[in-house]
Amino acid sequence: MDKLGLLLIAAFCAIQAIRTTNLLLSVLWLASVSALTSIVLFTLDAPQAAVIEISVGAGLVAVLLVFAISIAGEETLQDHDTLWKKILRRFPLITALLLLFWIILPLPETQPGVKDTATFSTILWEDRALDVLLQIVIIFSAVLSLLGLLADQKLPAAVQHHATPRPLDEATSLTEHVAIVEDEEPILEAERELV
Amino acid sequence: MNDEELTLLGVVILFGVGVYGLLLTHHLIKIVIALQIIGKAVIIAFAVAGTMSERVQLAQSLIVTIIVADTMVAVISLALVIQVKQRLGTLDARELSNLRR
Amino acid sequence: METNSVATLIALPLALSPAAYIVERLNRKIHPGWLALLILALAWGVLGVAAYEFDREGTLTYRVGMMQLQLDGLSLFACGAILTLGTLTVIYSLDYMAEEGAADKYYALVLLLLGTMMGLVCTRDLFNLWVWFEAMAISGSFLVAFYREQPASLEAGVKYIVQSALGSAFILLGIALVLAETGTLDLQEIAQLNQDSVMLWAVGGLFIAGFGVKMALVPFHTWLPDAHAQAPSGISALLSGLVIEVALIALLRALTCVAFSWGTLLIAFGVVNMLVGNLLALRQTQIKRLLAYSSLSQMGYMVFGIGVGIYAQTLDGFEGGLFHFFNHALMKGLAFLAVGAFIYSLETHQPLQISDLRGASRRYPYIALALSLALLGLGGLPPLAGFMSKWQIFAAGIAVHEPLITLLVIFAALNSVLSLAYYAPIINVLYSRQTQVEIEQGRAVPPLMGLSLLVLSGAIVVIGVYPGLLHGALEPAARVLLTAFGG
Amino acid sequence: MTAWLVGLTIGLPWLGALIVWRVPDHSPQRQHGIAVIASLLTAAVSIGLLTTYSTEVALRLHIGGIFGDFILVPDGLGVLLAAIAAIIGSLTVIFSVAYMEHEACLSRYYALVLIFIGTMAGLVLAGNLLLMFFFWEITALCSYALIAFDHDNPAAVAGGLKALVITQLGGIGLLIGALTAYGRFGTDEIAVLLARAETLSKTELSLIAFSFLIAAMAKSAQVPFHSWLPGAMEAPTPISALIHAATMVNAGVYLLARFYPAFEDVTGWTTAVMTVGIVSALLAALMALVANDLKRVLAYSTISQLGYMVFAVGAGGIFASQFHLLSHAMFKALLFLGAGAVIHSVGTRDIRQMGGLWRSMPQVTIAFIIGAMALVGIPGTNGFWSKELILERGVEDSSPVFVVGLLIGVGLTALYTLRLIWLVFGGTPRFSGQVHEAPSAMRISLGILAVGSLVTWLLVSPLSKMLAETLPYHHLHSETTRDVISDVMTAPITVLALGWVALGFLLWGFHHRLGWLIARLQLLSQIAGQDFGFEALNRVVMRSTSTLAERLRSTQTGELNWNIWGIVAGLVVILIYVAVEV
Repeated sequence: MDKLGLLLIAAFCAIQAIRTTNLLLSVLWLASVSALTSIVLFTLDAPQAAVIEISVGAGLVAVLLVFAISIAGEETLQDHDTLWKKILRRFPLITALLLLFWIILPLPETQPGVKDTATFSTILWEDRALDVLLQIVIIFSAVLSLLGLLADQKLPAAVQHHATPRPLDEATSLTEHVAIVEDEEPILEAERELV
Repeated sequence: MNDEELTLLGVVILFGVGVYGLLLTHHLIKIVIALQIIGKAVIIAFAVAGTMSERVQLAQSLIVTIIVADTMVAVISLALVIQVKQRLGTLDARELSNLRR
Repeated sequence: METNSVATLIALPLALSPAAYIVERLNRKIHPGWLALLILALAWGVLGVAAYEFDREGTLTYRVGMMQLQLDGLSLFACGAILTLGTLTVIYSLDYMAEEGAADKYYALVLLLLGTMMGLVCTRDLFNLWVWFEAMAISGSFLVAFYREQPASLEAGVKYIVQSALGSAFILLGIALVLAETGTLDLQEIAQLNQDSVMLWAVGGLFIAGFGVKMALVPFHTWLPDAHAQAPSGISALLSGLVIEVALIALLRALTCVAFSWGTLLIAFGVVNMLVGNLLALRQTQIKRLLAYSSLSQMGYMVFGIGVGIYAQTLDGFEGGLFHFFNHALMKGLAFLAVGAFIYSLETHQPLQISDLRGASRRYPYIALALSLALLGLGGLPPLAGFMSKWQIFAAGIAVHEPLITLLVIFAALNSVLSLAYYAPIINVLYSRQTQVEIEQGRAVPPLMGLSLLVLSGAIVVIGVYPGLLHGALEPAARVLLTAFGG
Repeated sequence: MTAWLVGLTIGLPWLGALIVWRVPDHSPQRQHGIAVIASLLTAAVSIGLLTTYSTEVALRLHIGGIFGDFILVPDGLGVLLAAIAAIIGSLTVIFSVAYMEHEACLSRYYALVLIFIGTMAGLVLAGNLLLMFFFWEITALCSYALIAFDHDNPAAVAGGLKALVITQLGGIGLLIGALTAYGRFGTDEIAVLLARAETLSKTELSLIAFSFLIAAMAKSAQVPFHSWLPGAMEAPTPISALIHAATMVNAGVYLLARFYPAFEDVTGWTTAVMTVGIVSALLAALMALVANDLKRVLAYSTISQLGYMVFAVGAGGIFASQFHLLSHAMFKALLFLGAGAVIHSVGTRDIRQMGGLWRSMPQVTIAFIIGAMALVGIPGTNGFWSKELILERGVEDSSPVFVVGLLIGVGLTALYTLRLIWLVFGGTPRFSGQVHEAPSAMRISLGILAVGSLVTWLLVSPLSKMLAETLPYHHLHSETTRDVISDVMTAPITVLALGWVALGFLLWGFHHRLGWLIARLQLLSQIAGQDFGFEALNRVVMRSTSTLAERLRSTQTGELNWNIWGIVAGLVVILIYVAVEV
């Protein structure tokens, strides 16, 4: 029952994350969803998963989102009218803090599953080694895609056609090209930590 | 309804909220956020499945994989979103509807 | 039999893809494309060994922890198809992508895409199936949005990744329910439990919707024309020729864990896909988009064949569906590669209109012929491969001896005729005597691109004239599905 | 030996096609030469094949799986039609040397013609339904490619597409029939279907029978599937002669004749076949009467004559139908090639702009008139004998309504043929410019065909012996030429028919004084001129399909949210289905 309650709160936060026009607030609401998720995971006897969820889901993804917002600029779109906006403006921060507090609180001992004789790490690293290996594949392809997507526009075509003026907002030199690629490094580091 | 089924109900609600977000929002970053919400719902579904079948540890290891994959999807979509912003100057998904018919 | 060859086959492209990524940095003289080709050649060797072992010992397995990779008839067949079109695409890309830059990422991701597809068809674990599936989707995402300086490509990329993600969430929800219900993820164990609960039926629905997004079943198809038309032609060939079909195999594997007859539903989807795909393509003027829509209708034939197989427990239905899978890989691959050759020769990144190809046969007789063969094959005209597989699908349908199915077969045949109404005009344009100026001044197409086209055209004709050639590979593959669906 | 002959009849032209396709456009002499040599060799081989007919399987290619074996059987029916295709094919190619002299893309033209000749031979020699369907579709493809040969002429492209789509629609009939037979017997061999037709259930046998009838109707341009044939007249004239008069359109008649023994007991089938034949014969004859395009008149007359053949099959006159097929192949090829020679020199196809041509091209005129006589059925020509056989059959085996229909058709034929000859060759010239006699390559072909139109009826006894010996299920008895002569000469219907022909001639002779009658017929002629509304029907189908397509396209809005709606809706539908099924 309590889990349903938590999930309903999470659903509420999720609605807020979608409805609010302020992107950063939206990210905070998402972080609270993540925090609630991780609490539910705790109550479902999945502490390790909960920890990873709170660190990756609430932490890394939020960072990524904020990072993206800072690059892309905070463009607000009037999606649909926000009736609750004023009341709820101040809520997310408080909620997030409360939730964090709850996480830090000592939680009841988790009871390991009956059928699973092996521990979490055995299962993860040995039984399901293939999944882990595949995670590496996924991360590698994601990194490649990221580099590909965010790298400077391909040069040869641009170099060959001197006649066509290039838009100003595109990087114009090789050095900048390198600089942008290097900018991605922090993200990569963060992802490597994951593995 | 027992506890697990109620939790699954919650999962479905959360999932529904995520889908609702995908259906209604035009903001690209919010679309990514909606995908994340759906991801959370799925994660809890797995945890519930773990308790129901008494294979919590297995479920946990699956959840880790899901989180990693979801994050990678978020990373790539955000990279795309940034590109969209830089090339088109907007984050409105409605502007991205030139490929039609 | 326990063997390493399965694991080697899959691991080879995956493990060596970083090499393709960095090789250019180590030594400027080595082109990543050639390295990728070398890796695929090695994979062919391993596939040969695996096929030999399979022939002698039957199904091959490889154990990683508690999970198993398994090379049965179906995966062997699918791996063969994947490597065939994959290799030809890489050969083709050597010249096609030469001026596009980002070769390192391109080839590394193509290798990853091929590797994950092979893993996808080999896995025996339900959750692992999803992980492969997700890996496949992620490695495809950059390839779809490859021309990232074009807004259209970014649009296609966004749609691709968002819709795939939603689909894969459906799949995951389904898998969670399976786990909750059965407590195991091994497909064969689940199938043996033969669970018969309402929850699992809903799971089947989730699977069809989730995999349906990638397979482009009709209400889920909306991303496909954008992605397939915007990607570089080689990738379009892989996406249309392999990815959607591999998703079909994944769906079938996943559906085996639900004891419910999915035949009717699949037949319905097949019929709708045929009709909608054809109608959407009918008035299309962009040639790559037209081909993408035609993939919908071709997918319809495959799903129809397999649906009949499940519905009536006939081997021919499965075999026909899989045969069409292979033929479609060749034909759609050829069509996209040939169109790509025109794009290459015109040096354009604008969407190629059908009218841009006016009189192309004068300047490029062989490419025009290759494209015509591909289109006629897709239209189901003999003596080309597409006809033979459609024949087999229809034969399976008629052999059910049910009036409704017979009617649907007639309907499918009518759709074949309808499809000619958009394939044939393209051929007319190709063989026009007036020539578009741009195409007259187009540059020559390099021999390696021609080689891929030649091999594919040859294969289409040879299979069309002698369809028995593939029977040896198709029969065990179809038998796997027949057994899995309770025949 | 037979295996070699069969293989060569199909393979030689294909090989020739492959070679000629690679000859560059700047050496047209080599293109002509290769095509002529390949087609002549094929004709020679096919004549050799005529002497070695048998019911044995000559070639068997094991394919395996569901596809079984591909087999080729050189039985009487097969070798006859193969020989017709090869011989008329070679004459057409010779004619083309002059007719296509300065055309572009000759290598493609000849390659397609040669492929067609080989394929047609394959179609009639095929011993199983899959292989037959295989060739069936390739002939349609060749026909399409040759109609649309001038890809810059929108009428040609449209005509080609129409022919392709309509014959493909009919092809579905053959497909379904073949698959039904396969579904029951586990093999698609023609001999098995013929031998074991009774073991099929009534529904299945009717399904096969009527499917095949639809296939035959589409291929042989019978009403209501006929409208592609007039459109096909955009093809170069030699193609019209070869594909759209002498060979491919016969495939439908061939199909019906081939399977007649299996279907004759199906309720309503023979009546349906006879009705289709008669209706086509009459309607097409009326349309021929009002058409003004020389080739279209001939096309309608082809539909009409094919109607006779279809009728003959329905009435059980297998031999009569095949005999008329042979005659028709000869005289219609002659007429088309003659028309080609006329068009080549006058430069138009409109008969209202011709006239008086007999002065400038007497040899062509003579050849054309011989062909026309055969078409009308003047005694002494092959058309006379074969048509009388069909009439006789009609009197014996069908109701009086059909006989009356046949006779009216005979009269109409005489009428439109006379009109055609008068407008083209008679009277005074209605065009400007010089007209010359046809070049020698054309005259060679015309001469051979003219002689053929006069003498092929002498082949009755070997032909009938051949068919009787190799078609075990058709229960034919061989007839000698003398039998046929005495039969025809003593039959009252012959006199009646000749009377009708004379009446037709008379009507034309007085057509200036028959203004009142023509005025009465104005309405009919208007309807006939508009193809009895079938053309409009085609257009409606086409337009509604394309409207539907356009409507459906607007569902692809390109908006992400909309796409997601689609996905969610799809899931809901599936879940509802599953819930209902549970």
